[in-house]
Amino acid sequence: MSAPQSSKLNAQGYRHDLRGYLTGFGLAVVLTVIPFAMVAMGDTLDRATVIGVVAVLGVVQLFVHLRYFLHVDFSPEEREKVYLLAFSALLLFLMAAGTIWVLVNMNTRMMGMG
Amino acid sequence: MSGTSAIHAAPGLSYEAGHDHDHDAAGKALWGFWLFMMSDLILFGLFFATYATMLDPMSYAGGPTPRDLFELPGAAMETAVLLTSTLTFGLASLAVKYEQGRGRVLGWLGVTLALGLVFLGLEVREFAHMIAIGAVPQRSGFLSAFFGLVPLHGLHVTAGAIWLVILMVQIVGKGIDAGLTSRLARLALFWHFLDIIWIGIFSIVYLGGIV
Amino acid sequence: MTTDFWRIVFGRLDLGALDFLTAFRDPTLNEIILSGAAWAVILGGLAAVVALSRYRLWGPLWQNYLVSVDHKRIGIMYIVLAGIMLVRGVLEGVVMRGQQADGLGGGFLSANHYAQLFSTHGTIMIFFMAMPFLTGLINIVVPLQIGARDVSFPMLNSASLGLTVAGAALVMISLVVGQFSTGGWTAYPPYTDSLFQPGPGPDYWLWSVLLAGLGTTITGINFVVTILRERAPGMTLMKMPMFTWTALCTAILMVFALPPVTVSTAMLLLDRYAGFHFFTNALGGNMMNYANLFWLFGHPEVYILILPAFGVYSEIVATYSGKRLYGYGSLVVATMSIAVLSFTVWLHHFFTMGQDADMNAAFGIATMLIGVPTGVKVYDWMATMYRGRVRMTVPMVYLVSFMVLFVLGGLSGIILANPSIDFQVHNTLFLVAHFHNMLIPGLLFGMLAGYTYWFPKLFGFRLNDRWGYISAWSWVAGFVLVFFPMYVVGLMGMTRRTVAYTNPAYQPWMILSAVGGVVVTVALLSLFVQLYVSIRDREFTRDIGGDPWDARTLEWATPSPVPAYNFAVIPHVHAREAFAVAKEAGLGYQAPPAYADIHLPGDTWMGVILAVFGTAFGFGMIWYMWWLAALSFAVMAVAFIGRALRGDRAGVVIPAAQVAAEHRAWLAAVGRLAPVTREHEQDGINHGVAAPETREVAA
Amino acid sequence: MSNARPEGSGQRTRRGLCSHRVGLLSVAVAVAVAVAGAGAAQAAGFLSPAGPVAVAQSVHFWQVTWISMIVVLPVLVGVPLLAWHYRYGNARARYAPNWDFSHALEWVMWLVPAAIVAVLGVLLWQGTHSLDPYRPIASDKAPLKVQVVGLNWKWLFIYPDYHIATVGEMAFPQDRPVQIELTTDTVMQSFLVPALAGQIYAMPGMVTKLNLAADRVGHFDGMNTQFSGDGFHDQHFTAVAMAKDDFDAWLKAVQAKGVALNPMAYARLATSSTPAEVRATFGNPAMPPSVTYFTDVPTDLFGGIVMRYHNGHPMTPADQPGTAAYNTKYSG
Repeated sequence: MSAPQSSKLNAQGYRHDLRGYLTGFGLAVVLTVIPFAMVAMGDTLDRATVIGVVAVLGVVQLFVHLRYFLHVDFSPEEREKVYLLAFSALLLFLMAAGTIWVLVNMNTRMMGMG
Repeated sequence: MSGTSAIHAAPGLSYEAGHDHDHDAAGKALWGFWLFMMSDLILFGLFFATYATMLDPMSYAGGPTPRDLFELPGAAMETAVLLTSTLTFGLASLAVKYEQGRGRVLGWLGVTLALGLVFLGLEVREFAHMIAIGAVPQRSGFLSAFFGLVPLHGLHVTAGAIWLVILMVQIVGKGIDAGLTSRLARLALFWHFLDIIWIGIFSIVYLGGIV
Repeated sequence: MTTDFWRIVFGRLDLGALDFLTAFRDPTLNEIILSGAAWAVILGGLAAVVALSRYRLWGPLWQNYLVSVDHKRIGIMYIVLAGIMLVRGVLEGVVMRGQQADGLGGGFLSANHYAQLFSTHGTIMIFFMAMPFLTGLINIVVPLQIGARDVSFPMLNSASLGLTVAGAALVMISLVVGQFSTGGWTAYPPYTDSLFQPGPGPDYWLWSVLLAGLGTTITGINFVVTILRERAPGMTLMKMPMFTWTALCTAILMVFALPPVTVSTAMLLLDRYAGFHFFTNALGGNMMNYANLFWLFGHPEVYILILPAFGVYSEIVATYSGKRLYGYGSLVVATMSIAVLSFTVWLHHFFTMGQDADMNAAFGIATMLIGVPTGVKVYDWMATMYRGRVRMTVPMVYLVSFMVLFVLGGLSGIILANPSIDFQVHNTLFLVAHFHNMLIPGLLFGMLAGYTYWFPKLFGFRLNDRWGYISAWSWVAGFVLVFFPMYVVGLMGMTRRTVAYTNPAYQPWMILSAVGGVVVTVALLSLFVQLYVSIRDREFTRDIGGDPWDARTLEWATPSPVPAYNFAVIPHVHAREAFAVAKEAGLGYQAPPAYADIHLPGDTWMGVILAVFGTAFGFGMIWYMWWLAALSFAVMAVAFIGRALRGDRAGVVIPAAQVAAEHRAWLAAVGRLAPVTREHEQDGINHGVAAPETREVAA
Repeated sequence: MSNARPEGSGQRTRRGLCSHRVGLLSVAVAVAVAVAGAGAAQAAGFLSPAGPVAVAQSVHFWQVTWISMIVVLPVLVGVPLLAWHYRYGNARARYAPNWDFSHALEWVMWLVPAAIVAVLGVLLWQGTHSLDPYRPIASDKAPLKVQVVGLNWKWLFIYPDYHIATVGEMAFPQDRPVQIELTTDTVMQSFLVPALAGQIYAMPGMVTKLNLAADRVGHFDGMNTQFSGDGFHDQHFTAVAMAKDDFDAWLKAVQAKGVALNPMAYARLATSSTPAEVRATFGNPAMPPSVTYFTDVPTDLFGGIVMRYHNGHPMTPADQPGTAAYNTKYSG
């Protein structure tokens, strides 16, 4: 976070950073509007397709936020953070997907009567 | 760590002159905050997973289903407000980074705070409506899971808003020093993180519930 | 009108909750034990207050400990807490052994009292004995091992301790006011739902665990950052001592494994306080999710507990074998794999819930996989002893017993990992024997070994060996006597948590087990005798040089007791086991070229505030004294916001001249002392300077 | 206390030997307990099995134990040997202070346990599938259906094909599979008859399944293993495997001696009580001690108990068996 060298560089840096935020925002808007619009169209679209698109775009938007707002990238300084995020994602997957897997399995096996 | 070959020649350990190296306090705090957020992420993840397992007729318990409760315009409005607030916080961060003056920083933070409060207002209105039509958390497992997950995000936003107020008071009082820059960086992280959680909420709870 | 007023003030608390008075009305043995425990808490607390006042120790206690952010002081407070809770936990265990020895068709305890005992015993031993003990040890050792002045967030360190103390305080208060949960340390609903348990018992459990869990999460964050950011120059990750590695993995587990229990307790609280339906019987609640969430925490928790002990064992096996740690890389990989695998096996705690065979088999195999890196660790320690010069000191007694007993526990673990066998022994005393077999040798022995090993570093004198041996062997013998019979009756089909039984075949084994309980009591008492004798004889075992064991890692390159600033000058590290390498080259005690001013963080009241008002908050919530809960919460919030507004407190600066004087005086003292060979390690002439003895010798 | 304390060389060995004797003693005790214990455990529980499931479980138990010995024994033997041979001061032991790695040893340390786990994993996979409690037991005879309801603090056994029910005793013919469905009408419980098969949880509003059979006639202890409150330790019953003719006679006896299990009687039965107390309330002298027989059991009793938790209405304490309010309301 060293102070910018000159006002010219400063202005350049500012424009560059601003563009980053605006790009992120623009992408986020697009990635939000598409799923909302698809759901709004109601029964005209196949339900499974819509769910798939919502899920995929949600994940894409997650990466957009990480990249443009949280400034996570693959530069050496950020490597530790990437490891942390990857590890957290792994554990999140194990726990959340595991919970759903276990409970759906058990729920179905607790229903059977007769 | 700038190790020279001369140092490496020493066996075990050695002492250098006048080198009580100063660690980067802001960097450490930011790292700690990242860890806290990841811990929080797991917390949310398990509320999400619980919510997902409650999306079945057994957990609706004869009460309202997501289709009965959720509507697109409300969710879209909340999403729009929160997403915009994440941009305005970004602009505040830029104003700090490029030293554009206290007024501009306060301005963008003020807009962010206002948007955060609007978001909370919309959410409270939604909950009030649900409660009014009998969709209370005591009605079913599914509604418990909803009222465990979405207001938890709301509580985080509330905490973020209070933190925002504290930092704005400090900016007014003391100006923007290194400590404040560091704290603002952490709050920015928190605010953007809440937006990511919201992506999960609108995708899974609202869009997933309506489709 | 007045009744309403008192109801607001005292919530649901009334005189009937003070059951330490019942023994006067109903003097059965059951009531006498129940009330006696409550009186012990009351009188013990009073005695402490009187003693502190009498010897005018409030000031020093406040200044040097309660508001201190020194990681060593915080660590000592954690271990004192662990010691107090260990006493309670062991005594509860002994009473339970006594009950079951007499439990053929009856016994002397009521069913409800017995249920409270096993619930508090488990809760205390896991959350308020084991966790504080290992957190304390990590606090004390890690900054020293990595060459740091303190942890990254000293104030938060104090806050963590405060939250842990608040949780422990609630468990202690439950002895005096009201009753604790009878739902075991896992508190499975629906048994713990408000429908079945409307009283305060489960609330005591929930708030204790929630508060302590928050403290642990913060500790985890603190130590991950400390280990990743505060290491001395030159100490790369692969040069870190093994204890620091295990501390890092434990800290990571704390960050990621505590959220599930925070979620499960929060949900159960919402069920109980607000009528939610996460786990209820009716209206779509799903109790199976509680088991799922609890064990998502519970299994990694086992490794949170056990990894630091593995770290201790890795340190002492190298030191007392006079040899480099064998297979460092292997041990690091094993530790990390255990940490990750620990998140993939939680379902084995409820194989019997009715899920399908594919799922059970998958989790069973994942469970057995953990046995591989764990086995590798044991072999690595054996290989460290191989071609070493092993001194059977007290920590080594713990280590050797641990290795033998732990593989037997591992064997029963492999057996339990098979779902088809687990169906038979789940919920029986076989299971109880198994996890005690993992946790007593695997955690308690490790912590006691660490306590013996690092004690001189903190206090400047060694612990008495004779009483150390008595205690260590009593723990071992007592453990074997208590828990091996449980394997037997477990295989015979005796369930856990049963206050009485009708099968006479169980009784001889339960009597044997109770005899073991007596031996364990001797072990516990010996620890306190050892402490007393050691303090009394401290002049004979004075550790001046700071290296009484000819040890290998950085913390032993400091004076004993360690000064507040740890290192006069932060060393540059060029090797694993850096101090051993330096000593071998004759460079163990170098004078640095120059000294600099040292900045230390300032005191904080945060720990005290959280301990006091966290307890008050929990108490208010448990007894529905909403005003007390709200007020306490407000105080804690104001403390945090106030600190945020005011910024960090000014720290302390220790001038370079003072540091130089202290360090030079110590170097001079080291130069005057006669180096001691390991032959005389336990004798009065060992004052902490080791003679070099590490030349290769052929047989 | 005198200042002249015994110091000097030789201390270590004396002190060490004296207290290490305790260690040897505890090893001796451990071995004795293990040997005696193995004998005792063989005489009861699932290690003296009486049905095909428990037989397979006990075989599996010993297989796993013996195979694991390959990795366990080296430690049990090696640790004391290493500690003794490489003791400080043993001139005959080699000392290599800087030796800290061996590729060959590394391969052994990782691969041997991994291979054992692979073998055990195969056994585990097969055992888990063949002994899945939901899996019916292969037989040429039609299975006997039993529905089990966990109550505070007894199991209710419903024989839906015969409209009878029992508390304290579960009878069935030998060599005929028993197909059990379980639920509870209170907190979570766990159903276990060690000599016949493993346990399975029983939970309110849910149905789990268990299959078992007996190879021989006999009386076997059955229980709840999941703590459920003050009377938990009394929640035992006898599983009685009978010859076919005896079972037919038993069915007739229950029909003849039992009391009707109408909704009122069930409500009272569901209050917190032990099998002996149930017998005292409902039983008559014709029934065995601590055993109660019921007749006229409604066809939908079991299903009704399960569905009560899915009717969309909140469960008040007075309606929920196992609570204090319910006991007060129905035990009068």
